[in-house]
Amino acid sequence: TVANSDSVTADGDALRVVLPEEPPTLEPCEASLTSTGVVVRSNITEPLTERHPGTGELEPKLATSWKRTSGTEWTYRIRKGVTFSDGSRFDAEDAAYSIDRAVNSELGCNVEGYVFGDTDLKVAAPDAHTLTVATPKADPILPLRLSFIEMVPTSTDAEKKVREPVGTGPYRIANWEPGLRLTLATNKRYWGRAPAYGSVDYQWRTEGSVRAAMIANDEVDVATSLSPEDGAGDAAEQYPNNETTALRMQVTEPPLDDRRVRQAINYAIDREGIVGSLFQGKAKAAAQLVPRGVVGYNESLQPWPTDLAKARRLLAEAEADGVDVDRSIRLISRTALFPKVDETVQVIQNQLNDLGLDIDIEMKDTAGSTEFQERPFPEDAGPYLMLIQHGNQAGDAAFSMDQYLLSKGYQSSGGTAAFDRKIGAAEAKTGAERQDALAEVFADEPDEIAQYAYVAHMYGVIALAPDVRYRPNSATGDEMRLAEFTPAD
Amino acid sequence: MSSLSDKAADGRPGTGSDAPAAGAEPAAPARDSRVSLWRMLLRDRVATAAAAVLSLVVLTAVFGPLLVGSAATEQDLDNTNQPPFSFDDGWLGILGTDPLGQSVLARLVVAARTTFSVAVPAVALALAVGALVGMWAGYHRGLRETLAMRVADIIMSFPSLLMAVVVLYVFSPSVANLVVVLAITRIPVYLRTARAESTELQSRLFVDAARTFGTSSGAIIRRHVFPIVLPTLLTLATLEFCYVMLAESSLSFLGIGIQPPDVSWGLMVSQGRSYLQTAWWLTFFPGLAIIVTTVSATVLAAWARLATDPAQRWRLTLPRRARRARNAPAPQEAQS
Amino acid sequence: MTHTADTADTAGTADPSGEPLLRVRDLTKTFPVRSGGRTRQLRALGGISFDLRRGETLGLVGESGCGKSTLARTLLMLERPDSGTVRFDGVDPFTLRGARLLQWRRRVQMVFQDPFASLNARMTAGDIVSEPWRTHKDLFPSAKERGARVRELLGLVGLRAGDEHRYPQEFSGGQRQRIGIARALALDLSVQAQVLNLLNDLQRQLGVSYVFISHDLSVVRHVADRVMVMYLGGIVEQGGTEAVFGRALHPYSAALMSAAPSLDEAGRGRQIILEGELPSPLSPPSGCRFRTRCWKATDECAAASPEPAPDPEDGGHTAACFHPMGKEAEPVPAGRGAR
Amino acid sequence: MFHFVRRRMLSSVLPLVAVLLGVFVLARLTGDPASLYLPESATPAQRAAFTERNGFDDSIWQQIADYFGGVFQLDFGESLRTGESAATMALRAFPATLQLAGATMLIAAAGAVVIGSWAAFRPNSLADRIASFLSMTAASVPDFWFAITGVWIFAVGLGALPTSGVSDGMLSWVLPVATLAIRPLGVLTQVVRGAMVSALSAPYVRLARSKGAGSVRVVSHHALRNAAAPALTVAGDLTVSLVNGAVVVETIFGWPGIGKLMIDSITGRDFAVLQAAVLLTAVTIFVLNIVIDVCYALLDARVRETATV
Amino acid sequence: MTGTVLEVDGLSVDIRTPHGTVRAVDKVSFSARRGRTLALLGESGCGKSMTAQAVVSLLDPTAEVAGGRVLLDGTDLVAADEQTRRAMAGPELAIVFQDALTALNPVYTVGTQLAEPFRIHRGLSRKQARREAVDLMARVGIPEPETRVDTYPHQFSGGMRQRLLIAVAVALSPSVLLADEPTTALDVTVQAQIMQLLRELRTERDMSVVLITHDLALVAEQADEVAVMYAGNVVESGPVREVFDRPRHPYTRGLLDSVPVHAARGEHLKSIGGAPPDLHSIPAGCVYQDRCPLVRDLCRTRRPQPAEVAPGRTAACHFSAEVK
Ligand SMILES: Nc1ncnc2c1ncn2[C@@H]1O[C@H](COP(=O)(O)OP(=O)(O)OP(=O)(O)O)[C@@H](O)[C@H]1O
Ligand SMILES: Nc1ncnc2c1ncn2[C@@H]1O[C@H](COP(=O)(O)OP(=O)(O)OP(=O)(O)O)[C@@H](O)[C@H]1O
Ligand SMILES: [Mg+2]
Ligand SMILES: [Mg+2]
Repeated sequence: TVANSDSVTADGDALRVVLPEEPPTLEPCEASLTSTGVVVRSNITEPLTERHPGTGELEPKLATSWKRTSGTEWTYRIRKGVTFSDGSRFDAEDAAYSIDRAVNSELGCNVEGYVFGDTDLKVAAPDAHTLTVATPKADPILPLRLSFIEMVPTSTDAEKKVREPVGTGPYRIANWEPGLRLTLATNKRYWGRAPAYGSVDYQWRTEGSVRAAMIANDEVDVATSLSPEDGAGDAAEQYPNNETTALRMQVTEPPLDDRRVRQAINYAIDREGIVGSLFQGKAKAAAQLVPRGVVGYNESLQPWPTDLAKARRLLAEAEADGVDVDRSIRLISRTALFPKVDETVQVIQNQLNDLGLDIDIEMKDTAGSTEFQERPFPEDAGPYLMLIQHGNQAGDAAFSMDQYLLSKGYQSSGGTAAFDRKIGAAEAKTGAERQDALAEVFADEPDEIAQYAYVAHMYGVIALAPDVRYRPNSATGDEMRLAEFTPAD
Repeated sequence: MSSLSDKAADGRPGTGSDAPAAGAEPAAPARDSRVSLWRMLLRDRVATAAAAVLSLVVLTAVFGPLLVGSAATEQDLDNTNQPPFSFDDGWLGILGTDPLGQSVLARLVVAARTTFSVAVPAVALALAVGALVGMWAGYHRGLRETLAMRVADIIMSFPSLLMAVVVLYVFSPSVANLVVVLAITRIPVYLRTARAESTELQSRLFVDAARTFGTSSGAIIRRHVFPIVLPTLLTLATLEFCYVMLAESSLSFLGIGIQPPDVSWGLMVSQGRSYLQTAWWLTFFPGLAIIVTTVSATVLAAWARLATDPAQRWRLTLPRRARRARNAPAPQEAQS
Repeated sequence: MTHTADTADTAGTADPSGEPLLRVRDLTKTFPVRSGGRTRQLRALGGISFDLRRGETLGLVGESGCGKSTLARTLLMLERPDSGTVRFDGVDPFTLRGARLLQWRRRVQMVFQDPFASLNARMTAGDIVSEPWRTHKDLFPSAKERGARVRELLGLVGLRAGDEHRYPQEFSGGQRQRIGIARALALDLSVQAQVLNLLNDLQRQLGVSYVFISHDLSVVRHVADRVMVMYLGGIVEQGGTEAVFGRALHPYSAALMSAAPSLDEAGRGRQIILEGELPSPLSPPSGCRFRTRCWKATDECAAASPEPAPDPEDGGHTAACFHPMGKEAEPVPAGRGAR
Repeated sequence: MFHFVRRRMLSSVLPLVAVLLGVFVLARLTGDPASLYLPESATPAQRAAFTERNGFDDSIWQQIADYFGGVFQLDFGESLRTGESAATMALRAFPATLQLAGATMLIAAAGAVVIGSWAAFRPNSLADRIASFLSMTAASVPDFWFAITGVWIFAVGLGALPTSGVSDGMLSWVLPVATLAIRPLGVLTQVVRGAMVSALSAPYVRLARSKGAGSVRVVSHHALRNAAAPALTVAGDLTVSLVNGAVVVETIFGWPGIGKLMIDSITGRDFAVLQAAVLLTAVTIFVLNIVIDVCYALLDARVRETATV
Repeated sequence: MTGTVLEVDGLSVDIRTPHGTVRAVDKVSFSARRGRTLALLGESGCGKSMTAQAVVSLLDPTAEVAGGRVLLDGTDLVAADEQTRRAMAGPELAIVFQDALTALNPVYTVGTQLAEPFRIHRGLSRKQARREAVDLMARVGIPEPETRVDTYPHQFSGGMRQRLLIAVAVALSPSVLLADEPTTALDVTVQAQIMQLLRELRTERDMSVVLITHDLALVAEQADEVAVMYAGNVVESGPVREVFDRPRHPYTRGLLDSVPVHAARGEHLKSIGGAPPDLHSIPAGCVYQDRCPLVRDLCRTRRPQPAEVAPGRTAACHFSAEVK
């Protein structure tokens, strides 16, 4: 094997990672973009609190404690003795600035839309170690939302997004050769325990099989976002990854505006077949939008059974009532949305064609599919089914419901006022009540709305070199904490 | 002086008034130099094989889909990625199955039609436009030539992928749009070649000769320029045929190519790419189909180029035959 | 060595006295030649004037590169002259358009100098000969007729049946030349079988006029009624064939005539071998064009260019020279390559 | 020659403008980048701000004027995706592509000349047939298939080469260049062979033989230069497509070139970067075409005198 | 024969055509002597060029030598290996091709092409070879050779190009020079110049010149001996004067009669009726039988072989004595 001549790896103290794509930017307020977040979050910058991917509990990070101080206000105690990698001190001022910058500014940060919608926050730092955040309306999961905001120093540009941020994380950006590689070095001033690897070297390759080959050829230690076919062999590790695929139906357009048609579609899809053959069991047939581990996941829901006869009956009934079921329906998805998306789309098309619908596949690039995925939807698009993949990174179903189930949700094709109210009520609850209420929403959705045909809860594949220890978790795809990697002994 | 001057005098003294006119002379045995192309083809084993393969592929593209019926899109999720060369699933499984349990053979057959219905019109369209404009520009030269060449420059320096994305974005992917995109981006190749040859040809004396009978420039291009440029263009077209198939597969990769359940060879290669490690047959067979088809087409084009050029035709005689002829008794000795 | 026979057919009978079929006055043609970023003018024709009478054969001789082919090409409208007039039956062919142009094209044909290049190698002899009819579609509407006619034409020029299927490169140079002649005749409706022993046979019957360009002086002498001698883009001498061949007035003509090889020793006079090449048409000499190679040249020749002057004994025989050749054979200075 | 180059360059100005204009218009036909870059929640005000910040709200004429004004100062604006200067990004990516294209064409041309000439020397011989067959196959191999198979065989299987990347010096070049070169090599070999076959039967070759020239001399001194023109045309076309982006190879091997940049900027509706990249490649292609025309003229003195621009 | 440098003996050439192999040159024999000119005379298509190309082993790929010997100073070129042939091409044996005007390589300066024989055979440096090239150009009468040596073929007129080719051929003072219609495309003044040049070179270097032509007058003027070819056969050979004064083959007679020089303008020329036989159907017996005024039954069955009809003269005719 060719020795990798990279100087950083020479001391054996470096972790080499290959990603599917280069982060376009490392701007922390864009960290909800997968390719940015996977590098930035909790590595370069850190949030106030962090959700544990296993338990779902919030854990202290740059805040040591937090509590609800009024109906709409939360107060944080800010950790002492934290410095940014540039040497400046971190205090409540910085925290307030970071939140302001990400949520209340005109920067158009991704995290803003992803987590906060059009809500603006009132942020204040009464003293160096106290931070208060207030919402216009009561928000029981505000701390969860705030855990998406990465802390940056006040010296960070307020008008412009930055490419190379300064943070408090265990690593800092050492060298970024755009297009080639990104090297992180340890942040010597890090407040916590020093990570095991002295530096981290990121590269990126689009082809999964090349990433797998790099592991096989000992050119990297970690390869992410693989598919089982890529050939990583024993190095590959599968893990449930938080993502759920589903077919969203455009409930406003005939014939999809007829619930029986939507139910027929649900009955026609052979989820077990898809999961078993296509994903070789490395996925789970889905009955709801979020996987186990997310607050609001309903343990008792069963996926729709595959029942073609029933599906056809429903369709026939609809047709008898004058629904134009012969109208051709577009099946839209995005290329490379997840491994085997092409195959999945074909299987679905095939099964729906069997049902008697007329389905045309359209695979689009990101920009093209976004247009159909998010409001405002294009006019005159006709009826279409959108194969989406949703990953709830927050661990609370409210995030999913706001976007996907509310009748005016950004990614929802419609709903009812009654159902909206049900969601609203559930989201206002806390604790065990909250879990039950959200689970109830998922249980009712198929009967009341049936906007979605859920397909599967997905698995990710990561490959690790033999001398690297790491246990992937559901958040690995979005937030790969480098501090959790250790050399094998 | 010069009496049997072939140049001048032959027209004269060689045929006295006593020289019988054509009709009077006993009709010579047919020495038609246009030997039947068919016979010439059969004489060349490699070309014959290429023609046979190509006809087979074309027949497959035309009638194959009828034979395999809907097998190409019959999914069988219990039977995915079966390796080839097993008869467990009947003859359709001979080339294995894909990740959806569809017969690779059946898909190859159906894909042949799609592939041809994209590649053939795309190549033909680019060829037609490029050749016409190129010959026209080269024949007339001057401003028209400069204009055509600069337009070609423009198309060439345009990233063809951008063009593809735009057209397919604005008009949505369909075979027709695909054809248009692929055709436009490949026009300059033909245009430049046609122009170069036509520039040279327009100064030839036989073109002047045609002008003296008042032949219009269009007719001259058709009659004198086109037949000479055509073989070169056809050779180019076979190479381009392959290029177009591959380009179509990269469009598929971007999601703007052929849309399933339609399938083309390029799409098959592109889709099978992620299974190279686990199911090599998914890319191998369509790749092989592309290679075999283009190689056959190229061989045939190379052959046709020689066969249709009276000055080059002799090359089709194998060297071995020539050597034998050397040792054979001379014809006259045999007679006398 | 012959090359061009511009056969201008008048479809009438020979009429040596009347209005000339073709009247050419002061024809000039220059070619732009680009060299080293500079464009220079190459004067291929420098003021050519002559008449071609109906039924006449005009021989055109001269050194290689003197402009013979250019003159022919200009008459055929393959080149556009810079100045000067061409009148064919009183009409300027360059003004013709459409059907009238096509009609004119039918009447003037050219046999090309280069039998290798003037035939399209991808067409059979039959295709080549019948090509004109593809433009003039009215002539032979039926394919059968055309086939018969092609064989007839090829027979006329001495090729055999079956030859119409052969390609040019399978013919010898002389045979190719004949294919070219057959093609030139293809548009001539009235050519009948068994006529083409000599071009003047045709002429006698049909009143075809020829401009006959050749390096083969014996052939020119044999077929031409009148002869023009060209040198460096200009006509230096013209007159009746016998007059010019019998007693060349211009020193160049004299050199030309003497240089021709002859079969019988008796007919072989002193050969005047000219020294040097034709001067570059890009920078022709001042005054008389020939003076740089002329053994009779004087200062006068450099100062002014001589106008065509008639021979005192023969008005139709003119030469452009200040020092025309005398009646008796003149001694040629040694060192001029005489043998 | 100088004259010729100058006139040729002048005549390329207008087409270049046309290319720039075409990219501008075409890019905008692919839709509004706002939805891609703004969060789903973006208010109409935010959308307006985005549009204004990027100048998408000006009249189209104003936009075009600004665009061309910027082009003259090599200012294409900033990337929507990365926030960097578009010109910087394009200029950074371009050398990698040029190096790759250069190495590829060098190898393809050298290989094609050697193999093509050798095959042409004995047309129809067994060697010729094998060479022809291989070159035809090479011309039709899907490149990504070749690339990925190459990675697994040579990098993983034999361990002789790095899988990808640029960090292993010359070794890093082997697979990308091989992948890129295979089609040009196949195509060029066929062209060279064809041209050599005709050149070798030309009268001047017979003249050379009559002087006692041996086979090597006949091929290298006499036929090759005459056969160069058609090969040059095809090589030019092939180089153009390489300069225009070896997308597949750059993608697979992580080669940070302009092809990858272009495709990313197309899919990312990153107009500024796209425009900068296209201008850069277009200028290169125009220069390349001029160089090719100059090569024709250098190869053949006759062209110098008759070339029209 | 004394001074014989080139002896062609029973040389035959076959051509492959789409309709089978034809014999273009049939057992041709002739010999050329030092310091003398032999003319190969014959109608177009009779096989003159084929013969010449066979002698220098540079036939087209469609043609090949089917038998016979070409002895150059005792070496049989037909049997010799490539190495030997190449070594002789230039210093021993040189040829001026018929398609001379296109034979110069358009992409090289004439200087380069003229220098090539010196580079190949004498191993001269580029500079020295160029020197020689300039001298050669001067020798064949090209004005300003110093400047013109760096120009390209298309910048020369036809006559000059022809001279350049002769210069290439005589560069290494070969013992034998084959000149295949060297003046076909040229006017008589240039032809005269070139013929004079050839004569001078012949004397100067004691060459043997084989002049291929269809021009009787040129033969009469330039050659010492003549071999008349018809349909691939040598039908008559001997000293020019004798052959032309008293031909012993009816074909030679016919040729001489068809020269227009004595005919008055407009009068019909005598001509040989008919045309040469098609190579695909050469008759058994005499090749000239179809056009021969003396033809008898014997001629249709037996082919006459060249036989000595006088000292130094041969004719291939059964009835050569009857030729008037
Ligand atoms: N297209 C052209 N461009 C530039 N110069 C030309 C062109 N055509 C002819 N000439 C030049 O014009 C002059 C006359 O040429 P032309 O062909 O008429 O000669 P010619 O008398 O027919 O000669 P030949 O007897 O060799 O056929 C020559 O100097 C030639 O180089
Ligand atoms: N490729 C070919 N195919 C068929 N016949 C050919 C071919 N090449 C030459 N010939 C024939 O071979 C015979 C001899 O040709 P060759 O060139 O030796 O004639 P030549 O005596 O030199 O005539 P010319 O005076 O026209 O040059 C001719 O009849 C010709 O038609
Ligand atoms: Mg001429
Ligand atoms: Mg010959």
